[in-house]
Amino acid sequence: MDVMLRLSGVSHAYVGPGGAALAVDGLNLDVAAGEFVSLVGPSGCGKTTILNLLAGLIKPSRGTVELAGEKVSGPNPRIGYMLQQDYLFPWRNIRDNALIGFEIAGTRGPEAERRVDRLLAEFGLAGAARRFPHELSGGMRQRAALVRTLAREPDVLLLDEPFSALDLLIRLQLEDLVWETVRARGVTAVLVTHDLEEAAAMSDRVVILDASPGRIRTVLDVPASIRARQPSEARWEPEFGPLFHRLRGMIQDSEGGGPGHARGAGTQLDSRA
Amino acid sequence: MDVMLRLSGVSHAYVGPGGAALAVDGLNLDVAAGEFVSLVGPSGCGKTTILNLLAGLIKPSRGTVELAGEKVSGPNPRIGYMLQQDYLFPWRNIRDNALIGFEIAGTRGPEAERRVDRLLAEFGLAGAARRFPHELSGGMRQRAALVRTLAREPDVLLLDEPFSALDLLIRLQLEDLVWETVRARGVTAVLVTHDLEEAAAMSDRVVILDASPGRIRTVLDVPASIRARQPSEARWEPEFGPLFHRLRGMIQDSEGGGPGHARGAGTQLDSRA
Amino acid sequence: MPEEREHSWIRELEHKYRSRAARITLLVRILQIALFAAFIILWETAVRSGWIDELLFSYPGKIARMLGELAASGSLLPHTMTTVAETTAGFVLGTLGGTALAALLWWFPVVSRVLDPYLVVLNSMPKVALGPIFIVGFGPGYLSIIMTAVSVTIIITTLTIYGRFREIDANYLKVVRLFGGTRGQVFRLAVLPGSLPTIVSTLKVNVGLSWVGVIVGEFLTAKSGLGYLIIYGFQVFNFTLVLSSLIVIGAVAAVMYGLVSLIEARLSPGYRDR
Amino acid sequence: MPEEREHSWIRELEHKYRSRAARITLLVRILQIALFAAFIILWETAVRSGWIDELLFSYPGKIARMLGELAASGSLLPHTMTTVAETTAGFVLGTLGGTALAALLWWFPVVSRVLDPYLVVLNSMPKVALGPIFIVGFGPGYLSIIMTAVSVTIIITTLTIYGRFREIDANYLKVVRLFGGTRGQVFRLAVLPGSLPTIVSTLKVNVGLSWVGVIVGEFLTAKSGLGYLIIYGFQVFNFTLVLSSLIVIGAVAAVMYGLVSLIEARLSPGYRDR
Amino acid sequence: GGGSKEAAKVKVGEVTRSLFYAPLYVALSQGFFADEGLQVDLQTTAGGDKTMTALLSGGIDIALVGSETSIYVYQQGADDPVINFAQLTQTDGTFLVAREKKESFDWDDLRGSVFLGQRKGGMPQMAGEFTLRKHGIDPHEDLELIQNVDFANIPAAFASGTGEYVQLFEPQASIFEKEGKGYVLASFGVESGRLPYTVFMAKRSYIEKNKEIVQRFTNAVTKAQRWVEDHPAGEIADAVLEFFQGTDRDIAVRVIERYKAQQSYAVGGVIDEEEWNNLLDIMEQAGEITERTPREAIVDNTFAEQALR
Ligand SMILES: Nc1ncnc2c1ncn2[C@@H]1O[C@H](COP(=O)(O)OP(=O)(O)OP(=O)(O)O)[C@@H](O)[C@H]1O
Ligand SMILES: Nc1ncnc2c1ncn2[C@@H]1O[C@H](COP(=O)(O)OP(=O)(O)OP(=O)(O)O)[C@@H](O)[C@H]1O
Ligand SMILES: [Mg+2]
Ligand SMILES: [Mg+2]
Repeated sequence: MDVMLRLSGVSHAYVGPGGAALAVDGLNLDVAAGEFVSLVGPSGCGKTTILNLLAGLIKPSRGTVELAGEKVSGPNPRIGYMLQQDYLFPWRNIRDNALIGFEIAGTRGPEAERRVDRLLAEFGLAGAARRFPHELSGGMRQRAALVRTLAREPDVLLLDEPFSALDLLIRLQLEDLVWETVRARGVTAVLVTHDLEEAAAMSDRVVILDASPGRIRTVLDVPASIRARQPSEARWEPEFGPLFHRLRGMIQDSEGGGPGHARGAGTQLDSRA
Repeated sequence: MDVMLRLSGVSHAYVGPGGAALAVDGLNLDVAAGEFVSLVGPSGCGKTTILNLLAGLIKPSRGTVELAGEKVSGPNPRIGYMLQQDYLFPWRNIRDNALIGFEIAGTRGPEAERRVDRLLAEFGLAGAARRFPHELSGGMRQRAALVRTLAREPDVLLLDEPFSALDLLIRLQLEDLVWETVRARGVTAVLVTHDLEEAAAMSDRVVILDASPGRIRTVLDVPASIRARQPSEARWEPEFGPLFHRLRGMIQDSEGGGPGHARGAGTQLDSRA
Repeated sequence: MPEEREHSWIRELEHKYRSRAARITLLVRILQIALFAAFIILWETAVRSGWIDELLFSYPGKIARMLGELAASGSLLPHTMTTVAETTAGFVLGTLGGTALAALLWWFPVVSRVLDPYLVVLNSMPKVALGPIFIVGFGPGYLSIIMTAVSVTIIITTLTIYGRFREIDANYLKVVRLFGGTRGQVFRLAVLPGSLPTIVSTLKVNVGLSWVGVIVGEFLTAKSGLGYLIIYGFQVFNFTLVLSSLIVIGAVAAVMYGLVSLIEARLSPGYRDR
Repeated sequence: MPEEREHSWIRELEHKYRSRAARITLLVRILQIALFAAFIILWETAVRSGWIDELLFSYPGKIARMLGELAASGSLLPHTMTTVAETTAGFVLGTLGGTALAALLWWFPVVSRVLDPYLVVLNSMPKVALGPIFIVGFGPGYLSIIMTAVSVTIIITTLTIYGRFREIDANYLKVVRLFGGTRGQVFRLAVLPGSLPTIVSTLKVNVGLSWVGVIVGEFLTAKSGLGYLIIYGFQVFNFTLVLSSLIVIGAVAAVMYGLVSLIEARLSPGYRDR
Repeated sequence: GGGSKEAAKVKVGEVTRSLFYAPLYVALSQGFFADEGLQVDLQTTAGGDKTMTALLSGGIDIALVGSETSIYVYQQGADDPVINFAQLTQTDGTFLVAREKKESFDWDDLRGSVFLGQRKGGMPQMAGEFTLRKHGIDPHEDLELIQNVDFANIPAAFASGTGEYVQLFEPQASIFEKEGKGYVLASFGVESGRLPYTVFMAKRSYIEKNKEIVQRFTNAVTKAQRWVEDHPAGEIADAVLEFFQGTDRDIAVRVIERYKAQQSYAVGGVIDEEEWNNLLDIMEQAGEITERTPREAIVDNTFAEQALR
């Protein structure tokens, strides 16, 4: 098994005028080439931080991050990162947005444009190429952001709650699309999500993180029967129900909550909403 | 059965410089006193519009909206409406935010303050009364908004995706809290949500709307065994799994999607994301 | 059948909406004209019945005649063109200069912290009192006038645009960095285009400020221009001339403002609907 | 055991961060002072070596002496106080008036549409040229000066604050309306407090503009004040006096700006962290 | 006259545009500068300070401005002092205007009145106070003297009801009279006597380098002064009206008439000792100077004398 991503003893603390906040604590994680891993855990447990570390956007306070055996020291076009929202530039049309990676590398040209056009068509965006982001639906924009990320043909795809702002149906469609794309290209993927169903349906392994500071609580392997199927179909597998219930049980336990504890939530801060 | 809310032949079209957009079309719906109804449907199908009509914020283009037999002609403190986000005033502390209903009515006084303090305590916010919204977690803020809405003791509670921005766990806790409050006070509730699990777990009836313009597609009655239990517990009922799957099946059918249709989503606009 | 009935009431709604909107627009135009007419009539009456001094306030008829004469004699246009050219130069330079300065501050955060108090003090300097410095630096001529206008606009432009630069959502910068973009590319691809609406809207403010700056500049030193006409009008105690010039200034400034609004509306549509 | 090790490296990080921040702050202060010193030295040298004309630029030593003399003779303080009082009055009135006007526009959207072109034209009127109107309307005295300052600030304040009023998230207004709130309550409970940060930040801009307005006003008519000193300095061609007055203006304006920043920082904490 | 063929360019800054400087515009309109082979580029730099600044910084070659400015400059120790070489006007140009018509006027009538004067530090104010003192009136004790209004706004202040008496330039005084809003009682120009009021000046270095040009310039000015001396006000008005857009011809004639009558327009640019001392007296009394600048230091009459020959 080739290891594509490796986090060894990674800790990270954010330092600011108010002091230091430990976001990730002594994390060890290997992701094999072509593997699809999901990260789930309560808000503020360090999921985005882990993606940022993998992408080389921030340097770990301690430990090392490796990409295919080499230390990650900064952003690298081999890694594609899709942020929680689409962050398409509103002043560029979809095609120009998708081409930005080439523009930055200085390699925008007929070849790059042909590749982007092909991808846009593949993602059902051929007709929207000249339109501006605000003219598109949320689902189309997420797809455009995906095209932008995939256009430079990354080996690794990092996805930070890519579907959380979307409608149920669009969500199911995009899950299938991403899953297929990742499989077809043999891309290694790390998905952060709050939706346990999504995590279970899409990935080979689900990593459950403890409440902050981020430590791995458990890792759950997804049965082969579910892994073999598209996410939207996986949900109809007989094994899916039990898997999902096991996952939720683990989360509710790990977070000290569970039925009947509702009134105690006042002490639990949620940095997101 | 006392009818608390009645929509008779309600249609609504938004008119603007660009023309008219039909948001709700010939809707008939009765909600009994003390009943808990959920509205689900694809984005843009008119769910928020229906709540706005019920709250008297907008007048229907055609048809009538009745509250306990009387025609609704404007906002009415008997109806409490919780918006999709908390919309607490950032410049007021939690207590002053919760008291705003009394301030507007000109009835803020020791009695109102005592009542609000009691509610805050009941919702686990006693310690946060003097704090400002930005100092609180998302879950605490949603609870504060709930206190603000409940303080004036409305007979009807309208909830527009109240938990969609929250973490899974906090969400489960708040679902229980709202459910218990509604039951305990005999309040009539209408909940809009994208989360089918939530709809199934919380309500007595689930109303499934067609894609826009909003028309009722189906109404699903929730079995008594599930209705009798707190949402977080309801999910563990044996009947819950089948109910949930039926619901999802209906949605996927009604929206013309379903497994394998992923690539067709390009034509479906999503006005939200 | 129901489809058709439905369409008919929606059309009716649309029709009602349109005619209401048209009625309001008409009302607004009528009120605008009425306000203007009332002002003119009040002015004329006030002077004629001696409530206010004709010497100081002139009156609309006289001003119209003066404007007619000036136009006929062919001297109105050159004066106006001079001032318009100076104002345009001043406000383009002020906006470009302010943007460039803002870019500098964004690029070097330490520089921005160092310069902060200086900018504040410069901003509250009455530029009128710096007249001699402009004359020394740029000679008694167009350059001084344009520089006065630039001095009035540049600092406030810098502060506004720099503020906007810093407000750009960090995630847009992240997108560029993720593709290995340099700091220059981050600025060029994300920060600058993301601030374009703000830059254009400071243009709007700067149109007004540049007019003030140019007129003040023409008070310092000028051979022609509307500011020159004003100061000359004061000199020869011809307030009709002063007021006529002010009216031309108002009209031309409104036109320039309208042009900037047009530019704003022409911005890539993605900008507007955010 | 691991807990303690963990704490030690985090503390180290914190320490590193703090000392780095302190180093940068120190650097900024040093650069600010160095810049100031360099400016003073360059100025002094330029005059002494005859690169620039002493008559026109004076030099720091002479200005310091002049300020010392003015202070010793007890005339600096009254002049400064006069101007500060006028500026304060002008900027408080300008801000309040602008807010009131903005409220009017918000309340009556038709009025806002009707007045829009008039506001634009008024905004680009050079207020200096309106001197006679102020003198006729408010007499040759403090009132004229204060009104000049108000005229400089009020329109831009109105436009900015009205813009903000309209930007308040409609859902906040909905909250008030849902409780049966009237339009007045919507304004008082949601629109006005929601715009307070904008109002305070226009205060910041208005401090600068009011200084300009008051100085211009003192140019029109004044018996005392820093603007008066400047004009007098020009009359007797004493640029040392002019520059001394400008320096006092800069210093006092910076202090006032600091005070407004303090008010801004004192705002209910909920405002800032949005 | 005559001179060489190539037109030398001269940049001139005037402190304001006024009928008080009629000879300058005559020289321009009648082509006297052109006759001397000069191409004069005239620029209004409003205010003595701006005009002097433009001169000192080399923005203009020759300034037309009050002599007092050159004294201020000299007293502050200029290396390259500004030299007065030709005077254009030789009296103050302001008038005493009353709100009410008077059959007879005595300066003592001013006692106890409200007097709207010119702004402190300028020549009109100094000449005004000098005149009052000459008539035994202490300007700061015996009447209420308002000195806080800007030059351009004094008419507005008076017209809106400030003051019983006002000190006004032309054409304001004549316009007030014509409109029946004020009545000219006396001339401060007559009362304060001869003095170098508005003078052409240049930096010493410029004069040394351009003696020829300065001479020709003075020749043209002198020619214009003679022309003004010899022609009736009406013709002068016609000659200069092109510089006074929008000014009523009647008013212009009246103003020129008045200035001519009181000999405000100098004939010949020579500044004599008596005039100089009068200026110094006035400034000294006003407290604006503490030492008397000798005439030789900043006046050079050689060009004016040559021109008269
Ligand atoms: N730039 C930053 N500066 C300081 N602290 C930060 C920063 N980013 C994140 N944190 C803190 O680090 C912790 C982990 O944050 P992170 O964003 O990685 O969580 P997350 O799991 O992605 O949460 P969410 O589910 O809400 O996105 C949180 O406590 C957060 O407050
Ligand atoms: N103020 C408005 N003006 C014009 N059209 C509107 C307005 N509000 C909503 N609409 C349109 O009416 C339709 C229904 O909108 P509504 O907000 O009720 O949908 P929704 O079901 O609540 O959607 P979501 O799930 O995204 O909140 C949509 O097509 C929307 O674009
Ligand atoms: Mg995150
Ligand atoms: Mg909605």
